Amino acid sequence: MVAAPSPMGAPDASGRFGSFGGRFVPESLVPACMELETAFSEAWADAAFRARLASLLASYAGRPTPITECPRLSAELGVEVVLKREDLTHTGSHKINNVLGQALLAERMGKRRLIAETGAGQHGVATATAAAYFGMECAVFMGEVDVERQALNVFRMELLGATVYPVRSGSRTLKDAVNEALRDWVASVETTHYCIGSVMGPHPYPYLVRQLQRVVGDEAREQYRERSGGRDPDVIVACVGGGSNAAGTFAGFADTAARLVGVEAAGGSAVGHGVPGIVHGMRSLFLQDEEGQVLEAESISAGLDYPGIGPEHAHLAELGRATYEAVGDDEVLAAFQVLARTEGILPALEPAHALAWVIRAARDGTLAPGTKVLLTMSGRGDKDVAQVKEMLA
Amino acid sequence: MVAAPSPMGAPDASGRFGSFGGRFVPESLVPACMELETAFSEAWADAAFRARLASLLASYAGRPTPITECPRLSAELGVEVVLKREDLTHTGSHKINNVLGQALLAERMGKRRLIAETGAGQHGVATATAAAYFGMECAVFMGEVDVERQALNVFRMELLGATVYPVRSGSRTLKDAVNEALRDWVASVETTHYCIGSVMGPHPYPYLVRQLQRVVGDEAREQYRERSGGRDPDVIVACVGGGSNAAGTFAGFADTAARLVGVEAAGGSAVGHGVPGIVHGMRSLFLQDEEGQVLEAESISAGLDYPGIGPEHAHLAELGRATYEAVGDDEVLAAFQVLARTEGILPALEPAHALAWVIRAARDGTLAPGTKVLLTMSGRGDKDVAQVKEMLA
Amino acid sequence: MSVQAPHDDARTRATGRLESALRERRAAGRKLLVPYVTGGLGADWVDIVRALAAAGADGIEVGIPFSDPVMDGPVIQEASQRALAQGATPRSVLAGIASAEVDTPIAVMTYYNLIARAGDKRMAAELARAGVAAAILPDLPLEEARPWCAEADAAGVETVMLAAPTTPDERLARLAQRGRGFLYAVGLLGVTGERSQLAESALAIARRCKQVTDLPVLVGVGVSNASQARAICEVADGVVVGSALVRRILEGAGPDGAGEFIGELRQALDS
Amino acid sequence: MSVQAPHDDARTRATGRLESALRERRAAGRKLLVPYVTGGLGADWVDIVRALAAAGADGIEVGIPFSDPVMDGPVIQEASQRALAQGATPRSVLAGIASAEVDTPIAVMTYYNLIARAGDKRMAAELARAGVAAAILPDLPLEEARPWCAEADAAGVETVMLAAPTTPDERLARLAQRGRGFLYAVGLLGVTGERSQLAESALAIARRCKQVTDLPVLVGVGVSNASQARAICEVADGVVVGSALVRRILEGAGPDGAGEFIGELRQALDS
Ligand SMILES: Cc1ncc(COP(=O)(O)O)c(C=O)c1O
Ligand SMILES: Cc1ncc(COP(=O)(O)O)c(C=O)c1O
Repeated sequence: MVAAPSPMGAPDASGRFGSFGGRFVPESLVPACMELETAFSEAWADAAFRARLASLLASYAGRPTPITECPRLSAELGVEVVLKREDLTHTGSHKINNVLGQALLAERMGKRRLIAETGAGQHGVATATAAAYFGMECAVFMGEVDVERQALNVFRMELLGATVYPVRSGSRTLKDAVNEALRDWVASVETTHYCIGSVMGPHPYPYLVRQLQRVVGDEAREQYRERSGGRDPDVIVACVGGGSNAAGTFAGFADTAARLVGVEAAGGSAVGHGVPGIVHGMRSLFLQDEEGQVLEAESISAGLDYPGIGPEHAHLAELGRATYEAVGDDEVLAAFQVLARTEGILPALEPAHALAWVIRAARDGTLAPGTKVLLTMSGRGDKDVAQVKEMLA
Repeated sequence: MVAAPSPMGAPDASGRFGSFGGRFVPESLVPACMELETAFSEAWADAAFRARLASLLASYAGRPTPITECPRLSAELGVEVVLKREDLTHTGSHKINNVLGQALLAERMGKRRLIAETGAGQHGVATATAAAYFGMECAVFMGEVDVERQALNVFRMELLGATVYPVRSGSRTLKDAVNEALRDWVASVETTHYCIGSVMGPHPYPYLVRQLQRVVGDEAREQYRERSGGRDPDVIVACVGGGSNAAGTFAGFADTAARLVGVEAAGGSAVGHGVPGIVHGMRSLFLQDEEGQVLEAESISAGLDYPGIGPEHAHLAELGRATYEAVGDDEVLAAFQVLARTEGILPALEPAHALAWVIRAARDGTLAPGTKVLLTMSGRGDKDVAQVKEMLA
Repeated sequence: MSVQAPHDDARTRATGRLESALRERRAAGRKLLVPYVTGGLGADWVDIVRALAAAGADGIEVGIPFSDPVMDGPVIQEASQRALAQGATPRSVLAGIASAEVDTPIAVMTYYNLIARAGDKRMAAELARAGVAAAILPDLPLEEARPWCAEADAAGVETVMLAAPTTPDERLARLAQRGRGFLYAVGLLGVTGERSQLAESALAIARRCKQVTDLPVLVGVGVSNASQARAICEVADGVVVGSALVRRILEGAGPDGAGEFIGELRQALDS
Repeated sequence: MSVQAPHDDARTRATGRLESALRERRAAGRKLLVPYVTGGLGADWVDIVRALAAAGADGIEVGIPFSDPVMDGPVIQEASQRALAQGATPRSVLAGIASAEVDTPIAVMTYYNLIARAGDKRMAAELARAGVAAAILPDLPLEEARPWCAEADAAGVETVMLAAPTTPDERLARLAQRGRGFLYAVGLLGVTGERSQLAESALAIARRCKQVTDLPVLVGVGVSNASQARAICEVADGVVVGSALVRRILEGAGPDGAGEFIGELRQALDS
């Protein structure tokens, strides 16, 4: 496998990474997407914007997050694991990096209302948080099933001043929440910014969100080099729902020799079991039936419960620059417990997927002894403790 | 009020801050306390120890934590509030600063078992976390009433490998958990380090814990000066349970002109309603009856539900160098909601006490318009969301 | 910038069956009425299509239900879900259309994934084979439409383009240029569904569309009753009526009720 | 270092009532037996004190119940809680002691807060007035004891010091020097409570205490039955028996049962 030069550059003019991406949205939204594309590229080139974002990330969200060595876990596995600690950010996951950037962008575009989809509630809470900080209106769409399962996160969003709309259509989960957010946006596009939660949706979102998340990878690379006398890790591992933490992490290492591994939930493995399709504004890989009806993903981790994957990942998979693995719920539960016991860190169930793969790969020899692994700890497990308790009972 | 020179120095040889402190423990524990005193003063003077602790705090716990401006809250109150963000540390409160230091000290003393008391579970989780990280055995004592109220934190500690012992004596809450931890320690002192969770207990704990927590104040002072062209805040505010986050914060500013304000729960106001007594190894202020029987504290915030206060606070109160205020549950709930809505930050109920006082003082003119307030956000509110939801229902 | 140059021009256009029918009727001074019905919804949906034709529809829009219909409001979402639950597939809907044997030109309305999954070429051929005149694909905007349009053009399937209130003038012209059958003017910012009040934007977009094109301009989305339809037809060439009809069908109107409702609208437009 | 110089020396010592009684009996070859009972526990606790005296106790330890008894295990915790719930206060317990009118010297055992709250001087006077010979304060170690000891000495109340298995030799000597009444050798690392096995540490600490002092050395904590008491008395001058007795009282033994149990121990030690 030879890495193409700069495999994680900007998408082409049509918003495509290879054959994936694009902008498949109702005509009503096309101008807004174009406006966003322009606004983002101007803002991204504007030192003042970048400085304001950096300052917000530092003073509000708690960046830089450290990298943490895992001596006891590493000893147990025989491979050297270092974590990038997105779990230490404000609101407890990498999602905050994205929402602060998008809220700042919305402000710049004169939009004072944010909408977002959410599954378990992480991205919803993050968006509501940014909206509170900026004094913006906020509406969060959440499948009715998830509203019931995640009553506390609903309350959290309400405390933050957001209105949570239970979505009663379709499977009443994340996929339908995205649909509903798009429907709201179709109606509100003139005043509203749709704050998409991952590297998905119509162009420029997959690129925009990846750029906002690349702070994870860029920081990690610098920190890792500083710690290791200039060396890069051998393997970079991150979980993949839509793929934003993985994309942000990979972006920092795409031009190194490091192997990039995205880990999906076995029940939501868009790379493993998906086929190309056009859903939620993008051409990418989706779980779907023979006719093209989208299937529901199934995972213990609400954040990975998405039947698609960001288009850039589909592209990286096609290129072979990144590989995508799938792990099952049992392995994930075991990984969750191992990290708690050995390092005193309760991972979110999503990054516990990444760890589950590392554990499996270390045991079956896929990762040679001594391999240097950097794993993005995309969020903290506090949100999942009640669920894990029930599952282990 | 003229600040005495260095009002927050070391205690005297008997472990006293003024007339408070000391070491009132069973004879079995006296040698262990002396050993700890010596070990700590050696370790604290040892650059290698300090460096190892600093590195652990940075790479594992996420220090330095930022200070965060609160533009919308400040506009609403008319005073300028800046938060010191201990809520962004690993495990979500300042407690981690203390436990990592003590665990490192325990390791240095050759002790491979940690015990701790806990109320709601914050310190218990923090201790279990440190024990997991260091591969130590861990036992946490928790009142039976709290075990029932905080089942998720019990599970968290168990995930981290700790054994949680429900305490069935007395009021079956925090105070009794301390008793039980002391009883365990009496029996296990040769192999066990008692990791006390606040600036309380027999000498050297109040001093030791304050020194471990002063990183909060020292960082905040430097950060605040950097942000404000060398100026210090006018007022430093922190909540007070045992008083560790307040002591750590105050220590950074004791030699400035800043006014120091500790905020207690009205139902646990040891300075407001306590009298001198000797409990849990120290002479300090305690809620007690005419005979000297210790009373239970009552607060919505489990972390402030302690009938005493650290001896150094009793001393600072006596000196007048710090003042102690009390706020009621309703003000606290309101403050919790205000911060969520204006700044997108869910505070733990404990620091919501500090904020409640700031709100009251800004409204009644105790704090003049434009006063510069630094408030220690000692922990995040996620642990309290379910409780707040119930209370607001 | 991802805006592409218009990839079509008037010289290569062949006027299709739907467009011819609509132009002809418009030329005769008639206001155009295109009802929408969800394919596969109920055992009698093909009879409903026939009833709509009989009631004076100038064209019929048949939805091929999709799992994730982002341009649709609650009524059509519900209809799609029910149809899917009853086993509707693109193939079964096309078979139904073929079996309807109505003269009124039929346009399918669906989402692009159902086409992409089958393949542009194959689906274009299947549509043609089923006798479908046109396709309306609300999530396939101009910039993404080229591959599909090439196959559709080749197969003789007219691709209806949608214009929205947010579409700038310059773009409107390009949409009209690429559009076949008619220009679908989305009457408001929002998804399909009935509205008690006619949106001002409906008249505005109709006016703007009329200024840039000679194609029949039909306003859809939010056209809920006869008076709204008449008001729009002061400006536009006609209307698409979806949710108001589908709601009645969901409520059990059946072919008779559906025909009756469309008959009323027909009458209102003709009078 | 917070270790203070010993603040007392042998020259100023006045031998108190408890110490005299114990020394005298030891000199007579008798092994010393000091039972512990929680003051205020049950309506008949004063009768129990009398029964213990009658059963041959050489001294009696009466606990003044405290809300937070950190040196006590479950049995004495339970007894303290019950006594407090029944309204026991330092004053009521002292009144009970005064009313008992036993010749056997009585030592109160309590926690220092109850003394500090009243004031050292006042509480010393109250103890003396109630006829209490001595005080045992397990949370008042040598370094903190000076103010209390000064008042207690002045009031003629003997302050019993405790020695633990972890106490280093040098410190043991200072404890013994400051101790009055007897030297309380804590038999194990742990809180009060019965143990099925005699701890090795009990003999070790007894031996170490005997090496540094001429004071009567009694081992307490974990002495649960006659055979343990006898084994200890091979080395020590006597034993303090607490939880084993208090458990029986909690179980309803009453004055008779309490007296019977102590009588058995007495016999075992005397035989
Ligand atoms: C902690 C955490 N990690 C990962 C994810 C998955 O999202 P993504 O793949 O976009 O990083 C989520 C989504 O909610 C999350 O909460
Ligand atoms: C977040 C938080 N703040 C404050 C406290 C009170 O402790 P202290 O007064 O020692 O800072 C606690 C105790 O659990 C806590 O969890």
